[in-house]
Amino acid sequence: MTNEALQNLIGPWFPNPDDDKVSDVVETIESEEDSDLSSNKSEDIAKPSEIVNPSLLEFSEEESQFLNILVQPEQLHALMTQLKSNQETNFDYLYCLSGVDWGAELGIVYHLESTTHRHRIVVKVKTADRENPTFDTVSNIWKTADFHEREVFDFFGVKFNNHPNLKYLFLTEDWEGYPLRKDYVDEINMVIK
Amino acid sequence: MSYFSNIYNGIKSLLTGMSVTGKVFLNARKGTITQQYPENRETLKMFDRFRGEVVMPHDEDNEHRCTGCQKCEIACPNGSIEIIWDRVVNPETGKKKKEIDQHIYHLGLCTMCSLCIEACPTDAIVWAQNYENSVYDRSFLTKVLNQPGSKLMDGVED
Amino acid sequence: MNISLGITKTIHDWLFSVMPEGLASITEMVLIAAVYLGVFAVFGLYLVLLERKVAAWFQLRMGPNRVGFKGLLQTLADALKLVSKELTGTEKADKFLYNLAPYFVIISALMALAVFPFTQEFQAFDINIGIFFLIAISSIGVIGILLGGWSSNNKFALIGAMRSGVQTISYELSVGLSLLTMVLITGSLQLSEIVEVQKNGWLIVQGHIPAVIAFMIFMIAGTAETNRAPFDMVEAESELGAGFHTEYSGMKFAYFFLAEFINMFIISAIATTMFFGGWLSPFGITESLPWLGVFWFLGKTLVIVILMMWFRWTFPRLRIDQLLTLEWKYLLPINLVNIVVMAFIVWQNLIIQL
Amino acid sequence: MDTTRVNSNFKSEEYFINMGPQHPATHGVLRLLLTIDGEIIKKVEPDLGYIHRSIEKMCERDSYQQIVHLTDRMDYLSSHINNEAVCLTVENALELEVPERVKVIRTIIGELTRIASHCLWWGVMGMDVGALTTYFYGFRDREMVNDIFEETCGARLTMNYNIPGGLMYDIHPNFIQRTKDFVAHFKTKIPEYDKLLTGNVIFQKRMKGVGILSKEDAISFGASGPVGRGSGYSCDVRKHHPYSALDKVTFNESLKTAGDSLARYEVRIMEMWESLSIIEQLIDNIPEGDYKVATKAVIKLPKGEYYQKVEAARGELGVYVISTGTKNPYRLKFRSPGFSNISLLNHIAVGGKIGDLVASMATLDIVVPDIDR
Repeated sequence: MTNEALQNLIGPWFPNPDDDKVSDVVETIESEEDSDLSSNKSEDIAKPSEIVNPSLLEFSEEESQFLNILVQPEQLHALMTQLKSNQETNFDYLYCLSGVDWGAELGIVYHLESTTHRHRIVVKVKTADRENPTFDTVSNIWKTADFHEREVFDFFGVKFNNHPNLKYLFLTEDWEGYPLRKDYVDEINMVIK
Repeated sequence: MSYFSNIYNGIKSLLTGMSVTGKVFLNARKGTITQQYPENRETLKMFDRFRGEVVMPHDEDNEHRCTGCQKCEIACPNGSIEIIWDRVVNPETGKKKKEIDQHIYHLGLCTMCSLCIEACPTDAIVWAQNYENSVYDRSFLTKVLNQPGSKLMDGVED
Repeated sequence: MNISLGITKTIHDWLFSVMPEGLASITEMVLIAAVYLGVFAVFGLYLVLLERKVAAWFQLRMGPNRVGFKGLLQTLADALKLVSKELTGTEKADKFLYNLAPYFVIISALMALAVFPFTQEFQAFDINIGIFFLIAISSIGVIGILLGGWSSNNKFALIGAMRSGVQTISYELSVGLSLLTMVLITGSLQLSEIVEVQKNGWLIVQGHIPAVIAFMIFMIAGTAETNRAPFDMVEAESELGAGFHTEYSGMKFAYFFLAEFINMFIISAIATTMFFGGWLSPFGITESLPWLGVFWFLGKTLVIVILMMWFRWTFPRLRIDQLLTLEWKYLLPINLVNIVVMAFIVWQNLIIQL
Repeated sequence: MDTTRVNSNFKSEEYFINMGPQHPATHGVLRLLLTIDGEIIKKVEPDLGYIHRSIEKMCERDSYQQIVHLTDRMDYLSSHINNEAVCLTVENALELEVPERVKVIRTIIGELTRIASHCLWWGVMGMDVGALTTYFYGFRDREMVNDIFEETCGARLTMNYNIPGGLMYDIHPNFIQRTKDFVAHFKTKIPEYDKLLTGNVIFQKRMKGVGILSKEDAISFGASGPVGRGSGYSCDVRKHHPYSALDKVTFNESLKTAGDSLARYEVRIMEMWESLSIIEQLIDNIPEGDYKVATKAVIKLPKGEYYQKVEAARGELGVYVISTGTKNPYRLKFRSPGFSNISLLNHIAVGGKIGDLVASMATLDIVVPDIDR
């Protein structure tokens, strides 16, 4: 599936309540099952509203070879569940899960691929809360996320709700700080050129 | 019946395996791949491109080709090269010119990535095929590559 | 005592002339034991060297070749090193049992050596239940392994020891039954008599098909008895680190190690005696030189030792449940059938006699 | 495995075992916390990080040329392929077209690396199931590949031969002949491997039906490489997203559907054949040309995000670069195959014996520096 088609398909799953066309988020998610309708519907929605994003998801293809979806932390789990379970998207292979420190924000980047359709997509989620960043786990959707999320927890201090076994994987129990964050300082072990 | 065919096939596969090792056993004298180091030191020859350690070749007049441009120092990922340099006035032309005092190479930090040698514009440093790099003290691994009293070769510019 | 060498005769007479009879015979036994101990300790060390060399030849290597001529002193040097090493152990080990275990293993291994007839006249202890004695003694060793594994207070050692117990109890049956098959031909448990019987052809020839099957079963079970690969569940380097002797070091470890090799020698020696005519030369070619019997005996034994080494360096290890499957589903039923077949052969006198 | 038959008068108790960090079967410093009931594994919890060097953090301060040499130290058995991954990322970002010659050489060397890696794996695999001799036979053949590498690249393990824009040097004049010799030699050796280990009844019994991973689980766990393909999951990056000269060669993706340890083992053996065939197709057709294109001394990637995946010896290696337009990456993430593969160890080992754990772990082909980047 092309990036455009994906965008048209996924966009309407999370309609923007500010966008007056659709009001009830929950209802649309539930009524999402027949996706033939939705692709037609999304074209109608996407075109006229240039200023207000019709979807809660932000799509972009700039500076990346894949379609990027920026999702709010609240919608993350619902979106991921949909992406995996929907027959047309069927993103069943999470091949990379990276934590990123964007400076002001901490975020996670999910690289997804469908083993049946062979299309790829990138989902990003960000939070400005650097003290106690928390996202929902996706380890119940893709089992590989279990270890990858623990790795992110080690190095970025991002916590995951409902994670089955969230404890340090690489670091020792008494480690202080989050080494891969940009503001991490270790004067003894870090050689800065 | 599969009980007996299992036994038969099992024993057959075991004997096949034993024939492989048995063949090696019988050819043990000439099949050996062990290298007898250090007895074979004289005959042991490294390949030309082998990355043993970084050296700076000097010619018979004790001249090297290092202009002190520090490109190798920048290229090195581990900080294993340090160059101490100075600007010296050339008595003939009266121009100030960069000249190295010491080209320090920390073999202990080197990861043999060859980036410094690729970066060198004047081919002043090359790989030596020396493979016996172990020493009794870490400090011996810090080497000064330019020989004492050596000069820059004439006509080498970066 | 059955050693009628000139020098032993002299010592024997001299001992009985200088002290009372009881003391003299005890002194004589102690002397013989000391000689056996010394000879077989060194012999065991050379078996270790042989194993390392043979392993190397199987593996495209050269093996130890630095200490002494062609590495001949290598294992002596190793033994010296082990003697000089500190004995370490776990804090919470059961000290008494922990220290006792290696002696159990090594003593049971050395005891078994007493009954072997190296030649017609060179046998320390010609007991009339020789085979029975060997089977009995060889299973005492496992107690040492169990003690060592249990008392070291190490879980890896414990798993190893428990595996050893399971393994030895199971394979003891096959060793016994396969030897029993051969005893049907000889009609005697006495080792010297068993060899005498084979003057009409080695038992593996006399008993033909059932004897070959018995020999194969004996080799498999015997390898398992000595805890050698492919049955080295007890040590299982890639699974348990070092198994039951994880916590042993220095000389105590050396006892375990030496015992393993002496056990291997014993299994090979039993096979030689029971199947390949012991000290008898093939076709009686050196019958006029009885002392060459030692050469034949050791030669045949070493061939079987090398066969066991060949097994070890070729096969992967079995899993513990497969080990038991092999014994109870394959070896034991075959063995029982084999005994019946052998009994039938002996009854109908179908034995091949040269 | 059936615990219900245990007499209720005896209580069985689960206990913990620390397998590693120093253990012969963990191939380095991997610690497994096992919960065991007798011999039966109840739970495996890997404890990682004993040799974590934070390569991703180091990459944030290094230039792109320097990053390449750090990847040698991740999965050191497929260092060429790791190098290639970073180089391809940089070249794609710069939209740099490398000469055909470079592509072909990279592919040949990548496949040689894969063979060398599988040789070592085969040796260690045998050792893990108790056949110690395989180790030396595997190494004998791997040494030949290492000699080829040493002659051309100057190093045997951490080669750093690929650089952004091409190769560090041209191939050595002997390279082609030596590679042909090796291919001829190795073709006689794989049947020997099969005779010694694959066909062996003990080995078959140890591997068959052990450590079963279904296709769905393989995808869900992000299994890649031979681990995924052993479960019938077609995940060969070389097929689905061909890079370098891999679109010019024909080869079969090695697939097995059983999903047990034996399938993973057989996939690797099949892969060695396929790699040989790829090398044979390319070795006579190395086009003439430059061995590199000139790049700037300071490479600056345009602002953006780049992802490149390659098929390393252990599976899919991904390089995810976020660049802000400076000479260093803002964030660089390596998606290493070993990390995903180790996460499924618990899944495939539970219910088996200790011996099964070791055997199935060997078929995952774990390289600890790959997991602890």
